[in-house]
Amino acid sequence: MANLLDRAVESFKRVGEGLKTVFMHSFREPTTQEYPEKIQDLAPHFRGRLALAVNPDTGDHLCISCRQCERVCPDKCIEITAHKSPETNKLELIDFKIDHGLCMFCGLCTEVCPTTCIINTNDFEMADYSRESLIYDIKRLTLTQDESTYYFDKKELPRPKPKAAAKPAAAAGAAGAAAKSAAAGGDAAAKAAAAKAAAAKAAAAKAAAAKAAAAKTDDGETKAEPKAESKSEEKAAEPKADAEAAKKDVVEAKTEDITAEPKADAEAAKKDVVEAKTEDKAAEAPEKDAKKDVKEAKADEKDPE
Amino acid sequence: MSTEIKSTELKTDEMIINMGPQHPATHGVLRMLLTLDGEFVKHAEPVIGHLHRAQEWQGQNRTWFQYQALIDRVDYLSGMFTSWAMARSCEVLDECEVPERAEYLRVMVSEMNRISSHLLWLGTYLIDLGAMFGFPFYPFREREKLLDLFEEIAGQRMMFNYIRIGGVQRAPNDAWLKRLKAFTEEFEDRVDEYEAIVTENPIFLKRTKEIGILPLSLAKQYGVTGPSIRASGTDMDLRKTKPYSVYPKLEFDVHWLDKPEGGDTWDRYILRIREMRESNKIIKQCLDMLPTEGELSGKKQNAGLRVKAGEAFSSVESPRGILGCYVISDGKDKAIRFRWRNPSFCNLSVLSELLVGSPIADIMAIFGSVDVILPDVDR
Amino acid sequence: MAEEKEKSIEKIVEAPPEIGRFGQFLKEHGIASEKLPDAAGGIEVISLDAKNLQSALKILRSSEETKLDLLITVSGVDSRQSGGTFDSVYHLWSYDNLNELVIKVKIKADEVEEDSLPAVPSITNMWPAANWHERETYDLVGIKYLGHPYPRRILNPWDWDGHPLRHDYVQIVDALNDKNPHSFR
Amino acid sequence: MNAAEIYKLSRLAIFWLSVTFGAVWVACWGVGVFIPSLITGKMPFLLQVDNPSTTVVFIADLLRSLTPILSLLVFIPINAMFMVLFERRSLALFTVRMGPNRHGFDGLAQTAADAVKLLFKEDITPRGADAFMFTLAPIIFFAPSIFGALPLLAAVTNNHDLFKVANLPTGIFYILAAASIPVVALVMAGWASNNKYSLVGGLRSAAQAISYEIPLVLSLVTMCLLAGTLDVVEIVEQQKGGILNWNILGGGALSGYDKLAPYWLNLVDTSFDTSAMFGQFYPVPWLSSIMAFVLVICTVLLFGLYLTGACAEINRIPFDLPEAESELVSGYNTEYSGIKFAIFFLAEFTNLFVVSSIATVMFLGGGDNPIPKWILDRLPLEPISNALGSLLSPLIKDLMFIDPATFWAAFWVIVKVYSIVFFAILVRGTLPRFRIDQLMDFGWKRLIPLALILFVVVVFARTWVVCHG
Repeated sequence: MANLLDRAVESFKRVGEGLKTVFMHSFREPTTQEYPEKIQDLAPHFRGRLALAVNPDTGDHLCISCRQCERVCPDKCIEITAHKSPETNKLELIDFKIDHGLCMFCGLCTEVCPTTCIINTNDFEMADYSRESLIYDIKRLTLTQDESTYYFDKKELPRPKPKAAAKPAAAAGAAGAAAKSAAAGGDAAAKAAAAKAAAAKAAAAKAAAAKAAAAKTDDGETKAEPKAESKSEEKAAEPKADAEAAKKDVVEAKTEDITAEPKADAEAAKKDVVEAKTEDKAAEAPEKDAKKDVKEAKADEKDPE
Repeated sequence: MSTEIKSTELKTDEMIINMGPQHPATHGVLRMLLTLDGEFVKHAEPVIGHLHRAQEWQGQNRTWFQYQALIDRVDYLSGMFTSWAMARSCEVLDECEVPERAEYLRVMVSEMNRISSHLLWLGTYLIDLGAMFGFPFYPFREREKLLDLFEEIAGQRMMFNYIRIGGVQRAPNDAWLKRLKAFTEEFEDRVDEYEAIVTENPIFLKRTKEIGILPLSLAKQYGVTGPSIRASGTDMDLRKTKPYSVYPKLEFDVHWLDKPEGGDTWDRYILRIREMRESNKIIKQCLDMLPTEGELSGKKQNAGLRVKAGEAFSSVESPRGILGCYVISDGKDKAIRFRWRNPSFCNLSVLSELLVGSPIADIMAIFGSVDVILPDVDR
Repeated sequence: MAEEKEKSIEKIVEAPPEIGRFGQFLKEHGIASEKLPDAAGGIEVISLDAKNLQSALKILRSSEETKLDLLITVSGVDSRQSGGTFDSVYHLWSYDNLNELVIKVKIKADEVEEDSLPAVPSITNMWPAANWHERETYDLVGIKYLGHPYPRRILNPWDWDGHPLRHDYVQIVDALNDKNPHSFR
Repeated sequence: MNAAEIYKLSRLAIFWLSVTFGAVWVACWGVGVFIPSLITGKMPFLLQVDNPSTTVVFIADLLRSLTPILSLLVFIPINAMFMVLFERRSLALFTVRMGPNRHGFDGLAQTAADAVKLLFKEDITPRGADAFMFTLAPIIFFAPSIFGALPLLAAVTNNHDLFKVANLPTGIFYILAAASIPVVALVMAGWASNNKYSLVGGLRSAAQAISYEIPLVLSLVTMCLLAGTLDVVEIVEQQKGGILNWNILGGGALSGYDKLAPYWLNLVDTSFDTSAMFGQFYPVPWLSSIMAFVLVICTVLLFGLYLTGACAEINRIPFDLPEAESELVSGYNTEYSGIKFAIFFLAEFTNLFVVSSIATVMFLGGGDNPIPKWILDRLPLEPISNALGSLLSPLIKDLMFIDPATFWAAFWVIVKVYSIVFFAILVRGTLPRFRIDQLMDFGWKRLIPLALILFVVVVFARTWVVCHG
């Protein structure tokens, strides 16, 4: 009986202690934040929406169409369209598509990018009404000069050297950057970019490829458009155009023959990477290592010395 | 205390009931096929696979560099440990030296991850027991702080991709270390608070004492590891028994209970609480001992990353037990075989034995105490 | 680098792996085993005949000397490309001491008949832990475990075709390719 | 310090309760006073009829008699809506969150929005369910909480004329009888849903309600014994005069002691005959004093017993087994959606309010002011109320409806009821759930014996103390 009483008293004490602890919590400040009003200042390395940066100093588009990101992406959500300029013999970026519906925000593409062009922004508000609208094209991906400056500073990235000659590939980026954003930076800048990108979506979807290929300057755009179109028509008319042709000429956004493409891309990319003087040896590595025997490698492991 | 009511005289029909996959307390998509005699379980069969994402298949079809980014998803509550297990296997294969600074950082973030995983377990376990609204928020509050820290150092809150083959991805800055230090200092008090509410609460004791008893021999047969078996009478903790990384340099205790006849759910609960305190101590030491300068990775992180041919099995002590990674490589850009030894998978299989004879209401108390994460089971 | 490799090959030719500690132990109990090149990290790896598996594991588990009572995993490996075999790999640890052992049961792919699976005796009667591991190996790699109490698929749906972790497995629906009209997207 | 959130919650409570009472007052005044006066021609400033016809008088009487039920019909949904919000906001306080604060002023319209959403949701009847029973169950669950609360109305409004609908001499039993009907509805809902989880939930609720009704009733019976009556209005009447007269403190067993304080503190100038005063309450001096304290302990325990039983009766944590979410998904209301679920939801909160009101009436002195009467007498309240009265009297002249007595009674009842509700929320925020067999164990092996022991002790102790003197 006494035992029972003791236990009852003990139980009451414990329950009382719990109730007290919970009650005293009501005098503490709430730890939650009211989200849309207060947006947390996210860490610089937060892996949010992917974007393409331009050179913060000159406004040149940083992408050199090396396709490193396209190859490293585990989800295959990046699709780059580029062609080799017949005059300069260099790759020119036509379109850059990222399917954010597929993207898992692992950030590998930003790690392999030799020119720190593709970066993770701090924007995480990407809700949209359809899957198609999650596929961002170059217009929506490219940041303005202000935003690029903001992210380069925030992430403490080394400023890229301005290119010796303004490449045509940069034009698309420049076009994006030309529309000045009034926002000073921070999330406001990121948001403004998103809004602007949405506005430009229709136009961009229609003409991005043609525009990028042709427009050396902004005013050359209209003039060059029909030319580019005819070019792509030509391309489509040649069913034979596969890996070999692609290596030399325009790499179109193909709807078929995907298997042949990567090889060509790899070749093209290799050259360009070397050109860009990066240390990444990913492209040549597979062929080299493939030759080695498994057994050899194992024996190598076993070597006691 | 527990009442062993067994209806033997009155024969009634058995009822077959499907608990899950859409059940609020199965922590995801576990389906349990229960045969009930009244309120008592006669036969229980966990049916898994609803969340199968072919993680091992992906290991064979992704390059090493790509797969590193994927494996946090194997066990999303302790992503650091899955990364670490893979990194260790590959480092063994590659005979790659990991810099000391990276090792300290690995231990630090992993212990943080252990705390955050246990905190989530604590919250959800109390929800399983019916404390739906008040208490579960407190562990989540602390976990949120840890996730903020993860977000800063790794880039994301759960899918870290931080521990890499050969080292770690990024060094923390001073502000981050300061925040972590502040966290470790207040964390002890917070755990005291949890204990004041829960540990000796009479209802909690009634719900958890003397149910779900897991005898040591049974646990060994089923390959149970982690806090679940330490509650049943072994001191098997890889951090002590097969020390790896810089654990030998750190001072900490492995808590276990000498109960060969079997630990109950309350024992498993208290062990996790103690483990959180120990992890907190480890983090404190790491903060003091962390070299300020030095390499972060012994291996270059780029898309051409590959490991030498051979095979290796390495394991780490994850919050749920031994998390192992068996890798077979032929030296090419992709692995021949990735095989995960997931603690949840092994711990879950013992459930069909633990549940037999217990009433419906105890199913969740027992299942929760084993601490199973379904993505870890189904991969 | 290349020279070193060649050197090590010579070494393998010169000195076939000696019998290891556990190999010796098994030999004393009349069970033949073959030591394989070490799994990295210096763990002993032995190869056993399928018929010897049960008896060897029984001894290794119960003997005071070895006490390998923790079955870490049972994994299946499709190593037809490198060795022409299907391997069933057993990682054994001990709860009480630091013993570690890897046992491989190799089934030659040539000897497996068309339309049937390589077969290995099940060890579920010794370790209930092996139950799910063996089911998973059957499901993903396609190794049949003779004497398993419930030989069904575990992770994939019951009506799944093929065994995904085999290297010749072709996924019927390309889930990732959104140009495929049958994709999951 | 979390002053902002606490302030917001109290602001919300005051605002919403004023709205609730405003609505109830308008409805009651309109139907019970204004329209009858208008049609019978007793309206001041308006047309005066000398002899209204019998039909008109009959209609006026009918309207008046409908007032109590109307007041409940208006009060219960609005109040339940607030209770949901109150619960959510309080839980948010305990869990260091903010709670719903998006909708309207501080989240005021949150539950209204939720209710509207529920009304527009599809009303699903599962295949194989007994459609008739399935529909009937929520109605049967909800109805008793309305008619069961009727006798309480008079008790909480200081026996106002309009609310004297059924001053049963056995009021408390009527309430208990009404309160035990919902169990039938739960079993019905569980069975009719054609769902195993629901069935288990329904059966659990039946077992639980039967077990916990006994300590609940025993504790109330003991209180009736202490009061010497079953009439709730009379029980409230007896407890008037400050906190020491309340049943929770032995029903006036300590009522002499409060007068000692001013005596010792020299607040009272006149000489004070202690022995005479104590003789009035404690016929046998020492034994009586001891018994008074025994009585106080017993009644406090009985209050706890009542709260426990009531918690189990209305399925609140830690006794919410019939709808244990982690075990039975949602128990008996798993299959319910739309308006039927809304009714279940409404009824649960109404039940909480009703049992808290019963506790207030039986233990906490109903609408009584907790401040002892002798202190109130010394405060200069008279001039204030007189001034207010003279200010308002032209308005209410013949339509006396808000007299201070009714208003303050209702005010204190609300304060007390919401304190109990707040405590229930605190418990909900802290405790885990019992297991069903432990629950039975606790009910039959602990609570019922305790209730019986307390019953006997109270019977014994009461003879030595003059309660409610």
